[in-house]
Amino acid sequence: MPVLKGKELRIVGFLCNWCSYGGADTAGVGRFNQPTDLRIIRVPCSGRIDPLFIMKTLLNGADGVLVSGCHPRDCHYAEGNFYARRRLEVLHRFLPILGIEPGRFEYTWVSASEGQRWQQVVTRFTEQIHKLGPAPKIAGPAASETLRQMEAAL
Amino acid sequence: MAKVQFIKSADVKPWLAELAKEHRVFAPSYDGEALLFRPFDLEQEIILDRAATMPPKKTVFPQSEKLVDFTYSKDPENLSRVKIDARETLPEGSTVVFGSRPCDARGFTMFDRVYLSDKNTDIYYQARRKNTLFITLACRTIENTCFCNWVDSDPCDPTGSDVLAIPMNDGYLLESVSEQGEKLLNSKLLADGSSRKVEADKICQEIAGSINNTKDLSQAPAKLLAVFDNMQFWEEVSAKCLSCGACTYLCPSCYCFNITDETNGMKGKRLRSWDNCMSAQFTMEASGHNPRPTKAHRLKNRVGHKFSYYPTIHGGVISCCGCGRCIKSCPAGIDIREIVLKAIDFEPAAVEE
Amino acid sequence: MKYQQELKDSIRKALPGLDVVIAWSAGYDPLHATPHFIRREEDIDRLEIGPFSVHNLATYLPGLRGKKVGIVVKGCDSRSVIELLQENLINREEVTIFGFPCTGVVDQTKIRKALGHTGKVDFCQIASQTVVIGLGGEEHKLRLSKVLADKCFSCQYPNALISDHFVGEKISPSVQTEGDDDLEAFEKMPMDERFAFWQKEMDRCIRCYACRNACPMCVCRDHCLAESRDPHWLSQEDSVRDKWMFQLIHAYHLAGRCTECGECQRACPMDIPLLLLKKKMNKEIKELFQYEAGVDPEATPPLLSFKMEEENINEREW
Amino acid sequence: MKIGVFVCHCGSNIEGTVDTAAVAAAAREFPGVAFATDTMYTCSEPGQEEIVNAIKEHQLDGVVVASCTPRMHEQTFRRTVERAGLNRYLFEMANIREHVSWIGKDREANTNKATELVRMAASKLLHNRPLLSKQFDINKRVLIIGGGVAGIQAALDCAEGGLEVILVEKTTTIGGKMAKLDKTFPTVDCSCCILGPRMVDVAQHPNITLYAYSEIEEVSGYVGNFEVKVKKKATYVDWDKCTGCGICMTKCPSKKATDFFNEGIGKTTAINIPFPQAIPKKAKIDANFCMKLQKGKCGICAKVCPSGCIDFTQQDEFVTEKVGAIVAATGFDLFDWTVYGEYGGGRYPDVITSLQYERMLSASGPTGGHIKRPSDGKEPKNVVFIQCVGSRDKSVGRPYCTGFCCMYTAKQAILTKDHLPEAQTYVFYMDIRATGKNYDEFTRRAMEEYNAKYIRGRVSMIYPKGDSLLVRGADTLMGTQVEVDADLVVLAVGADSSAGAAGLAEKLRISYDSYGFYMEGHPKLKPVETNTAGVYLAGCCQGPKDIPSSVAQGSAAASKVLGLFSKDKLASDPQVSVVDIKRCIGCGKCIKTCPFGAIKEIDFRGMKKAEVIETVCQGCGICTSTCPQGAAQLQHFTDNQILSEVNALCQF
Repeated sequence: MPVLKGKELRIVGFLCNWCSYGGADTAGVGRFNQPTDLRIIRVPCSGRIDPLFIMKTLLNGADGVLVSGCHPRDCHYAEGNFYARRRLEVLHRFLPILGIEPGRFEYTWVSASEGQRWQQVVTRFTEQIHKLGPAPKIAGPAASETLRQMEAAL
Repeated sequence: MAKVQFIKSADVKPWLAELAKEHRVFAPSYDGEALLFRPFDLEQEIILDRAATMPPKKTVFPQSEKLVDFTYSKDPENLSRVKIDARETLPEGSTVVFGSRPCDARGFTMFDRVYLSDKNTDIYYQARRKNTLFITLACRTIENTCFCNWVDSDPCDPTGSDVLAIPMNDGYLLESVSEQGEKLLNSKLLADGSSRKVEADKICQEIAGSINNTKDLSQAPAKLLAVFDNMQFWEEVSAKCLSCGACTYLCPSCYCFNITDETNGMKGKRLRSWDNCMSAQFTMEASGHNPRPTKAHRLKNRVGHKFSYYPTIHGGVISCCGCGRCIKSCPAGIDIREIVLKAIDFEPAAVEE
Repeated sequence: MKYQQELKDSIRKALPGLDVVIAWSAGYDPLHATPHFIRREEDIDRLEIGPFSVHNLATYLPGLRGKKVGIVVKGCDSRSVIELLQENLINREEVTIFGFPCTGVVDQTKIRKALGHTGKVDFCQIASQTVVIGLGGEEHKLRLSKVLADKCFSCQYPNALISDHFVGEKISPSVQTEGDDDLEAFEKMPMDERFAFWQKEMDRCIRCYACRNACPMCVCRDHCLAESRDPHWLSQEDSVRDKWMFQLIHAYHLAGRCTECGECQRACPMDIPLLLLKKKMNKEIKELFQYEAGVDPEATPPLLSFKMEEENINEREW
Repeated sequence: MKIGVFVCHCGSNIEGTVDTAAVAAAAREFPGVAFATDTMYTCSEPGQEEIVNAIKEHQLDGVVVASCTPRMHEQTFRRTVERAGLNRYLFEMANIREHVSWIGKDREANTNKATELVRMAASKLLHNRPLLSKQFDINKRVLIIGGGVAGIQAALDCAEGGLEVILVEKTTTIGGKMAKLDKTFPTVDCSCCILGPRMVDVAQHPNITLYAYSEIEEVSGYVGNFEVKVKKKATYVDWDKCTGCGICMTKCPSKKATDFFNEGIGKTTAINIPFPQAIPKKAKIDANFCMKLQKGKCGICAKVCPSGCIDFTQQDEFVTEKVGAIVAATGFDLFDWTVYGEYGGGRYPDVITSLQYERMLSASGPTGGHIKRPSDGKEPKNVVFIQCVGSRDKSVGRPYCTGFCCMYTAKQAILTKDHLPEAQTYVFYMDIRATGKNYDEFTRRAMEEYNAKYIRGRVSMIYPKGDSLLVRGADTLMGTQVEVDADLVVLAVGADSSAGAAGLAEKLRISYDSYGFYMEGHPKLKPVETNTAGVYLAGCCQGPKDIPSSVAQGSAAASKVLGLFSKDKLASDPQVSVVDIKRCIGCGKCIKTCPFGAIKEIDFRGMKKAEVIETVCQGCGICTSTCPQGAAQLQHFTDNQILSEVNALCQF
């Protein structure tokens, strides 16, 4: 789907139902203004967020992916965000090998009461993505001279 | 009478550049460590002294091709009434493949019997097949995995090709095989090669003479059927098989496919993509039942199909062109020759009285 | 190989109690070995171990559950066995492990690169540090160190980490720590070039899944996400996106489980440098969790566990 | 699927910044959408009727409502579609109020965003399946963990409600912290006099089984059907025979045992009944101090016991109880104040805790109700109280306010004056928090009628000075430094989570905060529920609170249990994980990571497979993101459902 007349970038959020989705609600109730780029996918728990969803979203051309869950120890399901934390951190560190700026993916913790914090997170992340600009899209094979050199080196 | 031309080694690239003005031209060049038939590029070195990692199969039978584009549209008066508009997407334009080997070109003749039969014609295959011309290079080196001589072919076999190029010390003798091939041989870069025909024929004879390990596979169809139910035989020969698709996807004569629809929103496409009988999904039925549940069943099918079932319905033609890629690229080193010979030599244990 | 006879004797003794012993024998030409399934006494004679024993035979174990299986392992292969034990995918009592001290295996791609092509190999002799290959009537000498697999240079486990029968003298691990040079070099490339690199590499993938099927830790086998419609992660389209995504699925599913045996890359008929992805994953796993797969059968892979306080993960402050 | 889309104006809440008609018009072009409209108030009676009618008129089999957050009205609309005959899970919401109209004013961008959210919801809905819950039987017995005042209240209320109650207490007597108090604020009632009868009720109630000196070893099962293994710790006294006569205590030669009940003010005998009103009133031998158990010599208690109940060979015993609900009422412990070096870190005998002071004030305590300095037994003249020790102090990791210290300090100041009319009391405080009924009046009385000198400020140091102490602090109201000569310093030590709270939480599969206090289901609306169905909270295990609040929570938890048990069968939530047995390879990764023990290994035709116990599964989906082959799928949040949302947003 095209992003709004070049004003927005495609930013996808995965939020746990109990904390961060509620935090985003709280931000709404508080009328905390936010950039409009973000589209939120609601999941029960950050533990449900398979890092592969994030990779898939990025390969599908998203410019940024934001994940947010309950603060560690506050998980509605006791342990979900502990697993998520490990898996998301691994993903975050893995992305650069693919040539994807690690800043295109961030994960954080926002509780249901932290409306203001949610506003800050969204604003900051959206700014970060706009600074990075549109993500490179998968096109045909590009055979630049550097690549050939790289190949020779490997 | 075939047209015979000669081209100097140095003129090959300029000639291909000429051809590229009219056709899509593919020639073998390196992509990473893999030698592949890639779109001709003057900048790229063309490698002709060794067999390509992969045959030029994609040029006629793409790894995946779009058969149909479809769009849904709604009746504004009644949104539940949805119309589907489907359009075939037939390939256009012509292609020239330079540097294919006799086995590569011959592989498509195995496709032809299936996709261009009197009863059924696959229009997508047909559209590419008739517009793809092969300038095939006879082989001067017989590799360890080569066995075209076992399957009624030879290193100078022109079957399936449009032009046969015989490598000489200073260039190539180009001999037209088809009418379309003849048309390719009109460049100013080419000189009449009739005078060197004798020399070329001698080269071919020399190559043929260097081969001495030909095996007689005439018993294969019957012998493979004889071991059809001997699962112990198949379990042993397939023990090291990993069930991957390297052998089939690199095979110039494997032609199986799968069809899937991919929809996004109100648009979609129907894809035909390579499939292979080594995969458990290949025969998986919707119920969950799989008539070929193990790799033994699946390898039996691959060998049986090529050396028994296909020849049985296609006048004895073995549906293997002997290129040896399945052997060379098998991650477990399975040698199809060994299996066929083992089946031919197999003597059922004497039934104890 | 020095200990070949000893190994054969050891297998001969154990064979009566086993359904099959998996080892290696000579392959289709002097440059290749092939997995060898020993069922009968006479099969033992064809066993050969040496620098061509590249295949990680542990890949076959989950498919042979329920049978008494003997397996010959290099040090690196033994880590896959440990990992499979850890995940309860094989039963220890069903597996008899034969270990030997491994001095390294070759990388066929390196040989091919050094010689141009290796289609017609007449003979191959390996004497101490030199490989002599006869190719179309010519003799080529290569230094063994030029053609050994990268993993062998930095090998920390040349002897099987787990075995029931070990032949020969245990040897000490490599002191070299190089081997990740390619990863380091790659990580020096600018982002856009890396992105372009993978697109180009993945473009030639033919989706044969040899990488997956050769991987001893790809235990989903016939139920891989790659070919499934429910869940429908990938289409069957020949697109870089789908092919690349598959490699990410593979790499992520191996996070904390991959022993870097390199079978994925070795098996790839298109020579796509797949191991690079796994090396990166392993590097991060090691840094984050001080964890190495395939060393301890009792360990839990780090992504299947957690700590309330993670030493190396900073709480994200924004 | 035929989807109906309803885009809500929410008055002007949404319509003000979103063109809802345009969203509905765009939705008509989405796959599967057969009907789309905008409505004024979708959640209103007529709004819901409109949905019901549209379902019938257009034979819709799925509904998307674009309005407020699903956390608000998902249940409402699920019931609406159910009324129209659809399964409640064939419904999705797009949150275009909290996530769109309320957070931005750009109408064009908002409308576009709202349209995309509807598109995502509709895409997901195409993959939704009807889900049905299962009914299962419940075991109408309740386990209450902890016999303090909250646990006692919960036990009595449940028992009165006709339930069988298992009450497990880890010490030898119920009563908890309240039993140790001398008086209670603000009425200055005798604590033991008001609690005692309740304790007796527990002992005598036919519906209550009490396991004292016992702990929870293991919990399995799920709401309605828990199985709990209780460890009855060895007391070396056969409680079936012990009459609580106390003769053993009088004869026991080992008189240096730690007196836990009296907070270490004085020592007690190795065989001991903590206090006269103990329930059960049974003796226990402290093995660490018993000469017979330590050295094999003595055994005097066995000789003097008239009922012959001493058994030096006794072992821990385990009993298993099946219950349908669990109430955790495990209370609190005092913060370890010795981290405060400025208060002597425990080196000065005359710096004591508030609870030690309570025991000193109590007539049944070790001093017989006389205030004596631990160092020399003298009556103190100047008594200094320091508040907020381990409360509201980030430097010791306790930023929270314990909440009841202000009150008991005032009470102790009053009682000090009652006991020692000559004494002068000083209270160092940060703020006075006296928000209960009659509370503020009470603190004022301490100041005004009992002449307690309240000094607003913290104490910076306590020094020994001669045989007394010098307390140096700040008076922030006066802006001066003050020094007070103190004969006795009483620290108002804050409440910490109970030792072992975390371990029990893990057994109960409930979560706890960084201080170890148990997490309630919702800070406002579910104060006694936890996020594990069938497990409730009462009292200080959830956070520090005073007696009336603890009692109220005990009753609240009991009413929750009674409410739960008022049904004969429970319905399971169908948003649980399901394992596709065909895809499962039996690797057990899901079993390993499930926080609820909700997945078990089964044998299917000789193959290992995983199976979800749907009544235990809480629907977090960790298994789904763990299973590499996608065999475990959390219903309503399957891979395909989430992927369809991803693809609706980005697939070029």
